[in-house]
Amino acid sequence: MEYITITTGFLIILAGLWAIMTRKNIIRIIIGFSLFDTGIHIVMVSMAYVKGGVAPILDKNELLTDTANKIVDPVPQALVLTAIVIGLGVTALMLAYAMKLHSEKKSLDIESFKDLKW
Amino acid sequence: MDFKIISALLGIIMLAMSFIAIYHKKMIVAVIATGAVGLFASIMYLFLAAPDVAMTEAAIGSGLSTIIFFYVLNRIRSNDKEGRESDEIDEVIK
Amino acid sequence: MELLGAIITLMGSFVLLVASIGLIRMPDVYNRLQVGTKATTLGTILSLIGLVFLMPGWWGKLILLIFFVMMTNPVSSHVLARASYFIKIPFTDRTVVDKLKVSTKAQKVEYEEK
Amino acid sequence: MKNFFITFLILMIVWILLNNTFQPDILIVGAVIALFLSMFLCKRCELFTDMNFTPKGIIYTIIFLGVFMVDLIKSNLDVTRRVLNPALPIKPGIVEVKTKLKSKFARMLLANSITLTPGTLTVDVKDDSFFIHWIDVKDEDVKVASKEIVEKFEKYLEVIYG
Amino acid sequence: MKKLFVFIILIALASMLYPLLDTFHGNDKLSELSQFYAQSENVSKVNAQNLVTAVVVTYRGLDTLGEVTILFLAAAIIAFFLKTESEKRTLRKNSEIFKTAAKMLVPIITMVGIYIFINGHLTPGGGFQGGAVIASGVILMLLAFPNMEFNHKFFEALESISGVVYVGLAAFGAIIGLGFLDNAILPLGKFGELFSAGAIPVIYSFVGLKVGAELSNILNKFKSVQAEN
Amino acid sequence: MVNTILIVAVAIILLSIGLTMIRFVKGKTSVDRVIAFDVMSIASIALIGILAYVTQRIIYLDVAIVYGLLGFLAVIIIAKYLEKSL
Repeated sequence: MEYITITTGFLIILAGLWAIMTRKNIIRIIIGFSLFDTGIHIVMVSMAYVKGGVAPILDKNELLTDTANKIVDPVPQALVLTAIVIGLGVTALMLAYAMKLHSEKKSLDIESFKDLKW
Repeated sequence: MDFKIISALLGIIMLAMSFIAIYHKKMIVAVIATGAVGLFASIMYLFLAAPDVAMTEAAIGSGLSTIIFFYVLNRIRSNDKEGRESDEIDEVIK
Repeated sequence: MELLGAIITLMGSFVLLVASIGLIRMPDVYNRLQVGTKATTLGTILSLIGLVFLMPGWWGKLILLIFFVMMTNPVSSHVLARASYFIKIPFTDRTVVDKLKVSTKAQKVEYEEK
Repeated sequence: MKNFFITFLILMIVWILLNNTFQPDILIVGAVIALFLSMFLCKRCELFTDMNFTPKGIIYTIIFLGVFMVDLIKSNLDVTRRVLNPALPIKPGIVEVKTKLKSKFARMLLANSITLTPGTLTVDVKDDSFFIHWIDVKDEDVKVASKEIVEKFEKYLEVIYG
Repeated sequence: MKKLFVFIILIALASMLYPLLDTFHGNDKLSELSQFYAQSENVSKVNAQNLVTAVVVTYRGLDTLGEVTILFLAAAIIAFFLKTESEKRTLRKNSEIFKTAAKMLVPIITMVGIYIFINGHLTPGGGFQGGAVIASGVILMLLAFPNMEFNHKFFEALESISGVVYVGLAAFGAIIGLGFLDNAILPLGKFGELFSAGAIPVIYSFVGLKVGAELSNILNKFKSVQAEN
Repeated sequence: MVNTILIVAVAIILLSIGLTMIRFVKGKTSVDRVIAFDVMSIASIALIGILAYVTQRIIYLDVAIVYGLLGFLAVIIIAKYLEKSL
């Protein structure tokens, strides 16, 4: 099963990159970034999956003995947990910039912002 | 119970949703599709035995980020109102 | 007992299937909203009640979940129906009467002042 | 005071159902949080002012729930019948109905019940009239429609919420 | 032409990613680090049922501290960037049903959020999820009553106090000689009960309050810059 | 026996999510797509419940509670965006 999810994650990463590189609208680029984020999270969580493992929450007695052979890896899950929240912060920041850019030039097209282009 | 087929179907649905999110003409549909990708990603996390991550994705990926997107879209819509008041209804219905 | 719960869950999933078929077949937004709300609410409730029969120890959270679904689902569909009437989504041709259009009381749109 | 108490009670029930135990330490923590929340969020809310806490009210609440569940199942049979019929027998329209209820909470319950019962969906609410999208309009008259749609719930809600 | 170029880049990236997929054979056992965390003596040292929480709050507590800082910075930059313009707005009146439902649901949503972060060491969830749920309750209130004034002072004070208490609890462990962000500064309690795992529930509650206040601030900022429409 | 029935139930729920996707793609108006999104998110609650039974973990139900409480928030904000009163 982890192969399937990992493949899905990679394809979503590629879709997000494609959106970032070819779309012209800034909001669409941010959506692409959001998809990219989701794909990376899926890949990381699938890498943590152990065959036949259960969630690392020891609320049953039979999980307390020989824990290490029964659970999935908790460390990447913890990292993804913080990554999702940071992703929200970054998305909010980018959207605030997009709003400001639009009120400057009345346009969301990435081609119309050439001030720093060399 | 093996989750292979279910996760494959979920993956197909997610890819279709991300395709809609990238290529659909109307921005609001694209944002809804992004929210749906988060929704199904959260179910996929449950199959991968990660309930913590699933809960975070459900609350943040498909809840709060959609809300922020819509606030920004609303502000942008009210910003460039001039000259296109008449076709707004068509825009919604299309 | 367990078999009963499983069958109730199966019934719930059939109701959800009816919801999606109705979503495809119905001709306009309001009818789709009707089918969507009713069928999904009952489908989810039936599935969760079946789980109560399967796992009697979980009743607390399941009952709470049923309560939330019953509370939030009609409200969201009401808000959506009101919005789609306001932006004049067209009715299907088979509509026979529209009292909201002729009622002068409802025609006046009220605004909230800041 | 009554509002405060009922809010506290509802929050406590939610807490107990979430935790699924009756251990004293969990109950104490829940009571502290519920007290704090209901003090903070319910300073001047008037949701439950009209609620009757008499035995009659409680009995009627149970009857109301029963009637509601039966109607929910009936509505789904109705929906199934309509959806799976190849001819799609619908005759939709928006009708107006009147209600006598004054309490806001009761009106919300009434609107939710209408949304979940056979073939009806609340579209708008203005003062004492509800505008309802009916999937199979039987009569356009206000009185007949009120009798058909509203009355079966209203007579219970009227007792519970004065 | 340009799209072809992008396509070639993507093909190159995909061929770089492919070996990762190719050499991935699925895990049969945990990595060494996680095996160390899952040993029974280490589990009883932290005494938290939820191993993810144990990793987030104690073993990798510094990550969490940095993450809370990033979120704070994002909120501060957004608040600095989006100047509040107090324009007059006329909105369509909300439906009465929705207002009543919001009044009823907001306390329950807040209660669920508090449940999620207080039980972070027993059930899935914790500070971030609980904070997000509380922020959703606040945004529901703002949607239902657009004229309600959002109490900036309260949320900012809540955020600052929670942040200070969080860092203070972390430093207290270092002062009494156990280590920065050690959870043994409070009694560890019995495994699997609400009052267990030492300082983890306390720390996670403050993280939850802080995240909730910050996300509410961000959302309110986005709401308050909506111009007349 | 019970497990077989539940597998059938999961298959039917997935089928209904797939059929809802058709409405999402065909659309016609934005409101149709929002309704499809709503139906999908509520069908997922049932899916998570069955999954919690199959894996025998009560903790998964917490995720379903978060779904049930926050799923309608997205719908409401979209509705308010459409009627231009956000």
